[in-house]
Amino acid sequence: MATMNMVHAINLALKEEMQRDKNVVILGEDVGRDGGVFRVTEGLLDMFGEERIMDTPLAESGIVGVAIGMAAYGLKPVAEVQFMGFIYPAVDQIFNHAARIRSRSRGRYSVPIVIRTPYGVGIKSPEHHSESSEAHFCHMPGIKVVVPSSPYNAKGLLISAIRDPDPVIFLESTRLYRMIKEEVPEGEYTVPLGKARIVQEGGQVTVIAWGSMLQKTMKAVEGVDAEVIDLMTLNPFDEETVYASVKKTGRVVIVHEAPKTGGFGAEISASIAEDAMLYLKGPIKRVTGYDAVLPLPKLEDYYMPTVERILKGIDEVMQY
Amino acid sequence: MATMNMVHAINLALKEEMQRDKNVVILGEDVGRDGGVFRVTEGLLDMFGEERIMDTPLAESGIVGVAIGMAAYGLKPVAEVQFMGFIYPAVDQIFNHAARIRSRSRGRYSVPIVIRTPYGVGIKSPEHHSESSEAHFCHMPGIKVVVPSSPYNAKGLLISAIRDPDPVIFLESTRLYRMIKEEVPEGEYTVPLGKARIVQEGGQVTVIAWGSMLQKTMKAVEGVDAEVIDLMTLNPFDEETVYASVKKTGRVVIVHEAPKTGGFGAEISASIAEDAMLYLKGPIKRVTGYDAVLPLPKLEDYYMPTVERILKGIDEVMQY
Amino acid sequence: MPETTIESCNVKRLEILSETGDADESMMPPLSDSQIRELYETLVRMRTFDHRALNLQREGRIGTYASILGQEASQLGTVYALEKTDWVFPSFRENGALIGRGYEMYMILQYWGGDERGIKIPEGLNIFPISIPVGTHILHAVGAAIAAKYKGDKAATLAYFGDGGTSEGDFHEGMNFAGVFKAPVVFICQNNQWAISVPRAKQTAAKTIAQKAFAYGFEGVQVDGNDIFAVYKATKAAVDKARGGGGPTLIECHTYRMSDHTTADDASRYRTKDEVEAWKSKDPILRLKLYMEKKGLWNEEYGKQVETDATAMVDEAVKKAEAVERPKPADMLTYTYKELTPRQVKQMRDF
Amino acid sequence: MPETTIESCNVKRLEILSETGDADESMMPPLSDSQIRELYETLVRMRTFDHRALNLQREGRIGTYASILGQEASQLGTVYALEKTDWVFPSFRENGALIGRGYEMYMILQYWGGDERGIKIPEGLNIFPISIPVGTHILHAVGAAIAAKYKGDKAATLAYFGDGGTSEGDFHEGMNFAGVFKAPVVFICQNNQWAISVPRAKQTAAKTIAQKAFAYGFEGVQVDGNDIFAVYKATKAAVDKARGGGGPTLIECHTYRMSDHTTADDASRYRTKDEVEAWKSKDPILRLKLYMEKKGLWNEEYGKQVETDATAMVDEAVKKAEAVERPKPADMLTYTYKELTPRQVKQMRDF
Ligand SMILES: Cc1ncc(C[n+]2csc(CCOP(=O)(O)OP(=O)(O)O)c2C)c(N)n1
Ligand SMILES: Cc1ncc(C[n+]2csc(CCOP(=O)(O)OP(=O)(O)O)c2C)c(N)n1
Ligand SMILES: [Mg+2]
Ligand SMILES: [Mg+2]
Repeated sequence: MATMNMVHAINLALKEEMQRDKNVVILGEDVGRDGGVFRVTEGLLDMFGEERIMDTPLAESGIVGVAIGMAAYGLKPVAEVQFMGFIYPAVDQIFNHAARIRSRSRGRYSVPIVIRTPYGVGIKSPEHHSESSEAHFCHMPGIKVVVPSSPYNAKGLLISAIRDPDPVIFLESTRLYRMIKEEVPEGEYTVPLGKARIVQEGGQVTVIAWGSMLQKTMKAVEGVDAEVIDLMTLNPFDEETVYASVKKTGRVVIVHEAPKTGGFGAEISASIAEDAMLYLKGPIKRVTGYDAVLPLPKLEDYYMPTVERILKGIDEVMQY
Repeated sequence: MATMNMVHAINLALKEEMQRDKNVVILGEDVGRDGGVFRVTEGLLDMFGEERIMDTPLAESGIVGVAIGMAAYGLKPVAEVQFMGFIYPAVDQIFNHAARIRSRSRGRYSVPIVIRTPYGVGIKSPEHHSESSEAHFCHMPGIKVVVPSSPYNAKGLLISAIRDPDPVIFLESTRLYRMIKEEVPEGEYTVPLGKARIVQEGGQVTVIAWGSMLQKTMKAVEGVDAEVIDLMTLNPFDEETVYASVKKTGRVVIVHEAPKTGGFGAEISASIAEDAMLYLKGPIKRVTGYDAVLPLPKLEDYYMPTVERILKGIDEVMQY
Repeated sequence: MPETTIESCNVKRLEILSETGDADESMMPPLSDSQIRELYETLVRMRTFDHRALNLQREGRIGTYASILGQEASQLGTVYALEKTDWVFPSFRENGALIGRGYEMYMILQYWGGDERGIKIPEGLNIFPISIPVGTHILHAVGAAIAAKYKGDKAATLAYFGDGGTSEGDFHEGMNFAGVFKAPVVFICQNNQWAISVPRAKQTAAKTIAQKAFAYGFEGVQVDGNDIFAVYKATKAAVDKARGGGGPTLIECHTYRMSDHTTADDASRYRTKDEVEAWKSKDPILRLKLYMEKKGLWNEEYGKQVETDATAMVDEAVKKAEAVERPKPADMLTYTYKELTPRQVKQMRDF
Repeated sequence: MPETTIESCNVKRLEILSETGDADESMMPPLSDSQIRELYETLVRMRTFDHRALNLQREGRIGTYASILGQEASQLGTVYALEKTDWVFPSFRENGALIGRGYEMYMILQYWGGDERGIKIPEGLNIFPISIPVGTHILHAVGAAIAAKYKGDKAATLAYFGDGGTSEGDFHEGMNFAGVFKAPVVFICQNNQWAISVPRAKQTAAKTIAQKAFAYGFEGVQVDGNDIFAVYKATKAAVDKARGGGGPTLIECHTYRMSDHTTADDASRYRTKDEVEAWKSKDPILRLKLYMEKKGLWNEEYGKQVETDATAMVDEAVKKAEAVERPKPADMLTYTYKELTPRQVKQMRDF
């Protein structure tokens, strides 16, 4: 078992799945010779050739739309959108087609694609390179949304996503890409979609996070009797695990990078307020990005939830 | 004062604003000679000519992107997207540009556009003609979202939206277009953005709705001591009015057409669970569309919240 | 060499069958008499279906419907050139192409009646579900073509769209991907001169739609879309080229939408009667009939029989469509995903 | 007439100044000696700036930066043809165009240093903020052009984008709107042969970018983008035409990205040294220098002085950029809307 970072774990998942199933193909901007701007697809062109690792023209709607056609024909395309800030031109294809073709054709066709895209603050790049817009995709029935927070889970979740019969948005935190190293087995294992992970058990407060925010959350809960849930799949999210924890602790803090208003934290909070309200001791707190256009690098660290802000959120709910 | 339906009220608002300010122009598919597929822009071409009522090529990103450029140059474009199901190609322009140009240029440029689009179930048309995707636009800082529920408010809100210095998404329920007639004054009046309206005062339960769902909500609350709030502006929404009502009633039902998961009901619920939790007597209930691809006309009436489902939701929260 | 010409392009238009029913025999595609009869009979069936669908809508028995009147030759001429292995990616106005491809008419009515089971395409019929958002499915046809090539299948894909559809970004991205990947796809633009109320000249300043292919490095051709021989011939050449590895082609079928945009539209608001009248003499079925008459392939009796048969088939389809039981409300939740989510399971309990 | 040619197009390429510094005098635009000197001095300043920015990035003093090395003539030749009333819509690689347009160098550094106040364009300077999402701002240039026309202003707008940018749907929609509305806009494609690691030939199967204009019914021309006279002449003609009501033009500046895509990129992964070497002799500044030398407008001393002056100006800009105080965290919330929302007011309390 080797120790590796998330970039390598994702690369390994892609490589193994391509070896296993020749219907798996990759397409996107710079995924070939360049190996992707984050090197996630490095080495794959040499192993699998241009027919399976397709450098495409610079057109996100095109990439996703073409992937949909390939999938309907029987392939399993893994499309890369270079940054989440550039996924919007593909929203029409994702919402109006990828999400619906199974339903529209009453099961005759399906769209088993994976759309991988780096997200979140992390690389000190210009505007649009730091977005976290997961919530939009969670509000589209027919789409699954997955966000790993560590190399081990990244590999296992990506394999599940590739094998999943439905379209999956797979978000990779640029900040985590090379931050954490972890033991990652070679060869096949999967982490199931739709299941959350209890990273730390605790009794006083439930802290829910995903992807890039998990590390900061873990730092914030040091010395706190907190149960930390890594959601991993946002849509459909693991209500059962969340409610069970709320039942135990009675207090909830939700942490995400995206702006507060309409973020996915709202859905989790509202679900709890609807289905698990009676277990609650006090308000549900969301610690999130601000309702602002994401600033350029000089201010981006102030935009993201900090360990201090998470801790403050925990303190607030602990007052009840 | 004349009695008119929402189509006429909106038409009147457009006409009066265009007369008042020659920087107001209209662009979109079939808005000219045809007067729009719902006749909302009927007669305007003859009054204002082709330079101000522009039939465009069939391209939504183009319509919004061009409107942004016009706005930055000093005009006040009112763009029409023919149906909300076709707004997705324009999401990139809305999220990555309309929402950000003021911030990006630190106030040097702004984008005072209005994007009008018919939404919701209502006209027995094929797929994509019945979407309610307001929640996406509420999760984009820089964008305002307005949804009138009656002719009077439609006119007053649209005038406010046109004069607003920021980009506004203005949603018009196709089901309401010709359903309700109401007294609507000729001439200038505005209904302010960001303010909700208490349609009915009550003490036992707060029911929050907007646009197409208001009528059904009003039917459902007949004989119930319910306070009904018509949100009118979803982003930024009127927290103050909502919280004041929750304080009074302690019970909340939120009604919307869009799918439940990640709908804007989640944000309202989560805001209450965060800021007004202590007033609550029981769970917050959302009565919404299902987490499903919107069905074709044969099933669409089952998709939308019905009066019965709203009533059931009220009954549920009244148990606490 | 201060200013030099570095590339050039000529846009061609193909016509074989004149309005009077005379064909340029040197250009005629190899079609047997029975094939020509089959074409005629299918065209009549398509028109009969279309007429009936409009009536059903008026009677409130189906929902909004998009007529194909005037475009029958563009639709049949294109699908008729296909092999069984080829694929059709239709927009909302391809009822004729569907019929020509062997799709059950009753299912088309079921779809326009508001029941998605009407586009559950039977296995073995290579058709993609109707796409409503204009231009978007062009990319799917390109993707499927790339997949077919990757799998080594001898198959071409056909993407249908209108003149309005050429303005969408997805048209551009699809054409460009097709050129770059030399995808075995044929783009069929039914330029029917109108996109709802917007005339062709306001849709694009290009003189022809065909010339747009030049921007993507492959061939575009305009055909008289009311001339079924020209449509067939151009399509056959294009799909053969595609399957043979020659890459994509754009075919502009120059035709006319004789009816309103859909039953929700009133074309008299924005176009003149004269314009519509002028196209009547170019009718694609009339033209084929005159040709066949000259060839001794058509007489009154045959003509009547063809119409009677078509009516009977359409009657049958209407009956069948109306006998289908209503979908169950819970059906709306199935097929969102392969399996219901836990939340959907709860939502199902409402029904 | 079975198959007829109904439209045709020739794509031209314009070159005036050769690699050896010889100009075709019959084609020369009317530029005075002092204008030519101004061009040269600005080019050198642009290159000096670019070089310094790369160093600043390496030292961690600014963030990711996109070099303009090799593209200076395409950038200066285009803005130099503008009137003050005209508008520039830049992408991320127009640092040179900004400098040529009179934008403060220190603000450009401030922007790449991660501070949006660096693109708060001063009143009176008709420049739009840098657009990062490829191709998207093309539509804004078209919209502004339509607005200018509506207002009766004598102004043209210039949209800058790369070869990669031509693949986006927004390029297509922008070009098409421009054609239909005869908008006074000039599209400047800096075809620098690469879009990050994707070579031009994989971006589109069209032989030239210029020919894409034909799809929209207006003129496209290729110019040698390293030839500042050709770039200037073509742009001048196009903006004059635009302002005169003649509609849009697409200009393909055929050039080369001599550097990595950005400081985050390593071009040696995907292209050969030989290819880069081959372009060195085509350098736009070298070429102008040779020309000026032959004309007696350049000697060693002058050359040195120009470099010294450029360095001093860039030094000054760096100093000024680094003296700007950091933005305040709360700044991120202002300018989201004209006025803070109630929720933002609460969020402001965090700072
Ligand atoms: C993306 C999108 N925008 C708008 C519409 C509404 N709409 C339906 S058909 C149509 C016009 C289509 O014109 P054209 O492409 O020429 O096809 P035709 O109707 O003439 O067959 C419009 C605007 C749509 N279906 N999809
Ligand atoms: C919509 C969008 N997709 C992807 C990117 C990432 N990206 C930045 S520059 C670039 C390549 C641009 O190539 P080209 O248009 O030729 O311009 P050049 O960099 O050569 O100047 C890419 C893919 C982006 N900025 N925007
Ligand atoms: Mg048409
Ligand atoms: Mg380039």
